[in-house]
Amino acid sequence: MILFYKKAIQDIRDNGFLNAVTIITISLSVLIVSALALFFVNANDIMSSWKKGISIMAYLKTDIGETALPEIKNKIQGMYGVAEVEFISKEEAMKRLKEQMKGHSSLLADLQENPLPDAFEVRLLTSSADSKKVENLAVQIEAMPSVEKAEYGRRWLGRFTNVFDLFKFTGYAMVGIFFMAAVFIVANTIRLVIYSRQDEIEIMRLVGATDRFIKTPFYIEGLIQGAIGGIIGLAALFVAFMLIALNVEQVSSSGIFQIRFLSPGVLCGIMLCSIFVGWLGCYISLKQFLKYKTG
Amino acid sequence: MILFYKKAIQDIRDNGFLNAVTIITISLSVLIVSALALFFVNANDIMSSWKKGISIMAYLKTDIGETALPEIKNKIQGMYGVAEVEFISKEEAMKRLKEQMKGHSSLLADLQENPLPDAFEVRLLTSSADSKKVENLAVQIEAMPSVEKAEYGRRWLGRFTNVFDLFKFTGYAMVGIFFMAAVFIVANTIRLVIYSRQDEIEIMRLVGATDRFIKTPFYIEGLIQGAIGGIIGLAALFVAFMLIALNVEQVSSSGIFQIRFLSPGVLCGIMLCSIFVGWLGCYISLKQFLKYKTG
Amino acid sequence: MIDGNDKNSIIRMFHVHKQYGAKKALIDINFDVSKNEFLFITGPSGAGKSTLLKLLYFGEPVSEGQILIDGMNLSRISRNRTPFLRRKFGIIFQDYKLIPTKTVFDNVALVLEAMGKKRQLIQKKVNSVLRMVGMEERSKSFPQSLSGGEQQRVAVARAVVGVPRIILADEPTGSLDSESANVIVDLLKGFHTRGGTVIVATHDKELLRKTGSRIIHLKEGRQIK
Amino acid sequence: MIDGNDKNSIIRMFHVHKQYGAKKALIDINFDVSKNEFLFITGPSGAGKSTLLKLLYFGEPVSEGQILIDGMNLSRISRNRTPFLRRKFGIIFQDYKLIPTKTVFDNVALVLEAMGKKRQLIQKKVNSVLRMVGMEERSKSFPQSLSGGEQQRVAVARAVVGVPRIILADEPTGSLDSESANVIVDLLKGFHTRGGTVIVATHDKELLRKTGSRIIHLKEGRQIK
Ligand SMILES: Nc1ncnc2c1ncn2[C@@H]1O[C@H](COP(=O)(O)OP(=O)(O)OP(=O)(O)O)[C@@H](O)[C@H]1O
Ligand SMILES: Nc1ncnc2c1ncn2[C@@H]1O[C@H](COP(=O)(O)OP(=O)(O)OP(=O)(O)O)[C@@H](O)[C@H]1O
Ligand SMILES: [Mg+2]
Ligand SMILES: [Mg+2]
Repeated sequence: MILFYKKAIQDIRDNGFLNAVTIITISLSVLIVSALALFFVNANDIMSSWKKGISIMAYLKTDIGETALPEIKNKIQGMYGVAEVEFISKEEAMKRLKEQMKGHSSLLADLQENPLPDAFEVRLLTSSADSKKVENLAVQIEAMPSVEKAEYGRRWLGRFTNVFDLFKFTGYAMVGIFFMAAVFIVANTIRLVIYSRQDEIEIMRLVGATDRFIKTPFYIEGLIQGAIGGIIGLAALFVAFMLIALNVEQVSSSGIFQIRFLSPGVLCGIMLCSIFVGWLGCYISLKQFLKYKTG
Repeated sequence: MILFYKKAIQDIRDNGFLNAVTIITISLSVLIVSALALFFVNANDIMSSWKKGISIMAYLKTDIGETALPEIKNKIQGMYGVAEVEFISKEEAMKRLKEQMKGHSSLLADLQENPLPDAFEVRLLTSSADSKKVENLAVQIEAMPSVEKAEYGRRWLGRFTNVFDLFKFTGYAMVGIFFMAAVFIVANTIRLVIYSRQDEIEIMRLVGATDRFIKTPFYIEGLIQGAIGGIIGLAALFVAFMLIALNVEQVSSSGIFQIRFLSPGVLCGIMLCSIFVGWLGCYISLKQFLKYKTG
Repeated sequence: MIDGNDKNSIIRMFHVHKQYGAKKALIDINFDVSKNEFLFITGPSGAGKSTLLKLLYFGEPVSEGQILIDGMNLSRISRNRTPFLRRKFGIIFQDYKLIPTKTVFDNVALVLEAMGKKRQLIQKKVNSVLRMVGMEERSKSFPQSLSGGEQQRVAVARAVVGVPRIILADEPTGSLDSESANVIVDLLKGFHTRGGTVIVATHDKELLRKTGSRIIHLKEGRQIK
Repeated sequence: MIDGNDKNSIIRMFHVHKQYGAKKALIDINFDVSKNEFLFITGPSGAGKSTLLKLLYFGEPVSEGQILIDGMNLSRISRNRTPFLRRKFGIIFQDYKLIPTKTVFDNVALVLEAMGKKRQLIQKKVNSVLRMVGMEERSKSFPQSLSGGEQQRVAVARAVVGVPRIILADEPTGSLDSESANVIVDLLKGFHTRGGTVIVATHDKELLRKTGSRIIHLKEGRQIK
C-alpha cells in the first residue's frame, strides 16, 4: 500500500499537466456546487427569518377571568408546532391599534370604553409555518371554549408559503442538477486524462501487471486530486464569500439578517463528495478503458 | 474555406470520443450557467411582483373640494417614478378599515361621522421601488399644499430593499463566477483534447503544414462543438424547466406568479457565448501547444 | 479437446487462424516449441510474424484453433489470470512500447514492481540489465530523448529483467548497428543457454545466419515449409 | 557571415554543434551536399544520425554553427517561413510518425493538402505513390492495423508524394525484408535519377553496399573520415 502511495505521488509528478487540469476542473466543480449550496442556505435563512413573523392571534371571549389565563396559555403552549405564547391585554391591543392609525387616532379618542378583546399572540416554530399547519393550529385554537376567534394573515401566508415551497424545490432541484453536472464534468475530464494515458495502461498490462496494480495508483491519485480540488474549490468559495460579505455588511447594516458560510458539516460533506468523485471518475474510466482490451 | 469545413467535419468523425467529451462538457457548462440565469430571472420576477405592492398613501387635507381633485391627481401622476394614482374617498377608506378589523367592527359602528380623510394611493414604477426613491417621492408629495401627510411602509420597505439588493448583487456575482468557471472548465477540457492530439499537430508541422492550415479545422470544430453543446445544454435546461414548471403549476395554482423560460435574446446570448467559448478554448490551447514547438 | 501433456513442449499451436475483419492475417498455423528452443519466425513484411507473437502473449484472441502455453489453454484463460500468463513472457515489441512519461529505469523496473519485488532487488536487477545493454548511463532519461537504437535496447532490457520463461523478440535488432546487435544476440543466446526459450521474429538475414537454429517461414499468413 | 552562393550545394553545414542539456549529440559537423547527390550517413546506435537530420529540417535549432538549406540560413528563418522550408524536404522518420486517427490515404494526402493542391490531383497522386510502395490496397486502413513494415512503406509514400527537392530518410528499410527494401531503394534511386537529392541515415550494411555513393561516418557525435 505504501508502494502504491509512492507510485501515485510519482505519477502525479510525471503527469504534471494532466493532474493540474484534473485538479482545476474538480476545484471549479466544487466551487460551483458549493456556491450554489451556500446561496440557498443563506436565502433559506432569510426566508426563515420572515417566517418568524408569522403568528396566530387568539382573541378571548370577554367573560374570561384573569385567573383562567395561565391555564389557557399552558394549553396553547402545549400544542404541536407552537414556539411561544404572549398575552396581549386589551389595553395593549388598543395601544397598538392607535400606533397603527397614527395621525387619525382622533377616531379612537372618542371611545369611552375599550371594545377590544384580550388575546394571545401565538408564535410558531419555523418548521410549522406553512399554510396547512397554521390553518390546523388555528382551527384547534378556535375550538377551545375560551377562545372567541383565531386569526392569522391567511392570504399573505398562502402566498409566502407557495413562494417558499417553490424556492426550496428549485433549490433542491438545482443543487441536484448542478451536482450531477459537476460529477459528469469531473468524470469526463478524468476520462480524457486516462484516455491520453491509455497506451501506458495497455503497456502495463502487456508486461504482466494485474488490474489491481494498474488501478490502485490511479485511485489514490483520484482521491488526492479530489481532496486537493475540494480544498482549492472551497477556499475560492470562501474568498468570494468574504468579498460579498464585506459588501453586504454595508448594504444591510440594519443587521436583520446575518449571512453565514457553510457549516463545518456541509463542508466536510462537500470534501467527501469531492474525494469520492475524484475516485469515481477514475473508477468508471478505468473500468471502461480496461474493458476495451482483450485478455 | 469549404475544404477546411470538410476537414473539420472529417476530424469530428475521426475523433469521436474526444469530440463527445468536449460537447458534453460544453453542454453541462451551458446548462449550469443558464440554469442559474433562469433561476435569477424568475426570482427577480417574483420579487418585482412584490414591489408592485409598494404604494404611498397621500392623505389630503380635509378642506379640499372635489373640484380640485383632478388637478392634484395629475400633478402626482406627473411625478417621476409614479405608475398609477388612485383616489380613495374617505367612505372607501372606512370600508377598508372595517374589513381589516372584521370581528371588532362594533368599535367603528359607534362613530357618527367618518373621521378619515380622503386620500390618493400612489403606486410606483417597479424601477423606482427602492427605499431612497420612495422616500424622496413621499417627501415631494407631502410638500404639496393640499396634502396633509404621505405615508408608506418604511420599515418593511427598507428591509425588503436590502434583501432585494443583496439578492441582485449575489445573482450577478454568482452568474459571473459560474460563467468564468464554465469557461475555464471548457477551455481546460479542450486543452486536454488538444494535448492528446499534440503528436498529430507536431506531425502536421513537420510535413510542412502552416499554422493556419493546422488551426483552422480546430477552430471550426470548436465553433461547431460550441454550437452543438449550447443547443444540448439549453435543451436539457428546457426539459428540466418544464418538469419544474409542471410541479409549480400544482403548487401555485393561485397564479400569483408565472415562472417563465429565458427570453429569446438571452438564449441567443448564451448560444453565442457557448460558440465563442468553444472557439476560445481551441484558440488558447493551440496557441500554447504550438508555441512549445521550435521553428 | 487437446491436452498439454507433452512434457517437452512449452508452446503448442493447433490450426490457429487469425482474422482482422476480412483480412486473414494467419491461416492454419501448427507448430510446437520445445522448452529451451531458439526459434526464428521469418517472412516478408506483412506475413504475420508480429500477429503470431501477439497471439502467444494473448494480446489478441485467436479467431480459430487452440494455443497451449506451458500447459495452459489460452481460450480458457480468465481475465484475472492473463497477467500471470504474461509474466511467463519477456516481450520485445517491434515498436518498443516504452512508456513516454517514465524514465528508462522506471520503464524497466515496472516489470519487477508488477511482480511485487522488493525495492532493493529491483534497483540492483534493473541497473544490471541496463548495464548489459549499454544503457546504464541513460537510466534517468525519458524514452523520447533516446535514439531509436537506444530505445530498442531499453525494450530488450525490460524483456529480460523479469527472468521470464520465454522471450518473444519482434525484430529485436532492427534499429541497431551490427555491433550493438551482437550484444543483443549474445544476450538472447545467454538467456537460451541458461535454459530459456526464445522466439525471434525477424527478416534480418545476418541474424538468421549468425544463430542457425530452427526457422518457421511465413508468407501471407501461411506457414511454408 | 556565410553566404549561400555556392550554386552547387543545396545543403551546407558549418561547425554545427548540438547539445541536449549536458549531452553532446553532435560536435563540429561540417559538410556540403550537392544538388542531386545521394548521401549516406552512418554510424553506431546513438551516433547522432537522426539528430543531424532533425537539424536539417529544423525540427530543433542548432546549438552552435550555421546551416544553409538551398541558400536559406536556418538561424535566420522566421516561424512563418518554416513550413515552406519543410516542403523542400520529404522526410521518412525513424519512428514513421503516422497520424493514428487518419487513414493511410489521409496520412499521405496531408502533405498535398497542406500545399493547397486540388482534390482530384491529390487523389491521383496519393493512389499512385501508394501503388509504388505496394500499399494501395490498405489505403483505407489506420496505421495501428498495419504491420511495422507496412507502416514504414506508408511513411516512404508520404515522403515522396509532394515531390520534394530533398529526401531525408532515417533508416528507411529497418523494418523491411530485403525484397520490400529493394522496392524502397529503387524508389529513392528513381527520385535521385530525376534530379532529387537524397540523404539516408542507416546502419544497414547491405543498403550501403547496394548503392555505393558518398558516406559520412558519425561516431559519438563526431564526423570521422
Ligand atoms: N489490427 C489489425 N487490423 C487489421 N489488419 C491487421 C491488424 N494487425 C495486423 N494486420 C494485418 O495483418 C498482416 C500481418 O501483420 P503483422 O504485423 O503480423 O506482419 P509482420 O509479419 O509482423 O510484418 P512486418 O515485418 O512488416 O512487421 C498485415 O497485413 C497487417 O496489415
Ligand atoms: N531530446 C533529446 N534529449 C537528450 N538527448 C537526446 C535527445 N535526442 C537525442 N539525444 C541523444 O543524442 C544522441 C544521438 O541521438 P540520435 O537519435 O541522433 O542517434 P542515432 O544516430 O539516430 O541513433 P540510432 O541509430 O539508434 O537511431 C543519443 O545518445 C541520444 O540519446
Ligand atoms: Mg511485425
Ligand atoms: Mg536514429
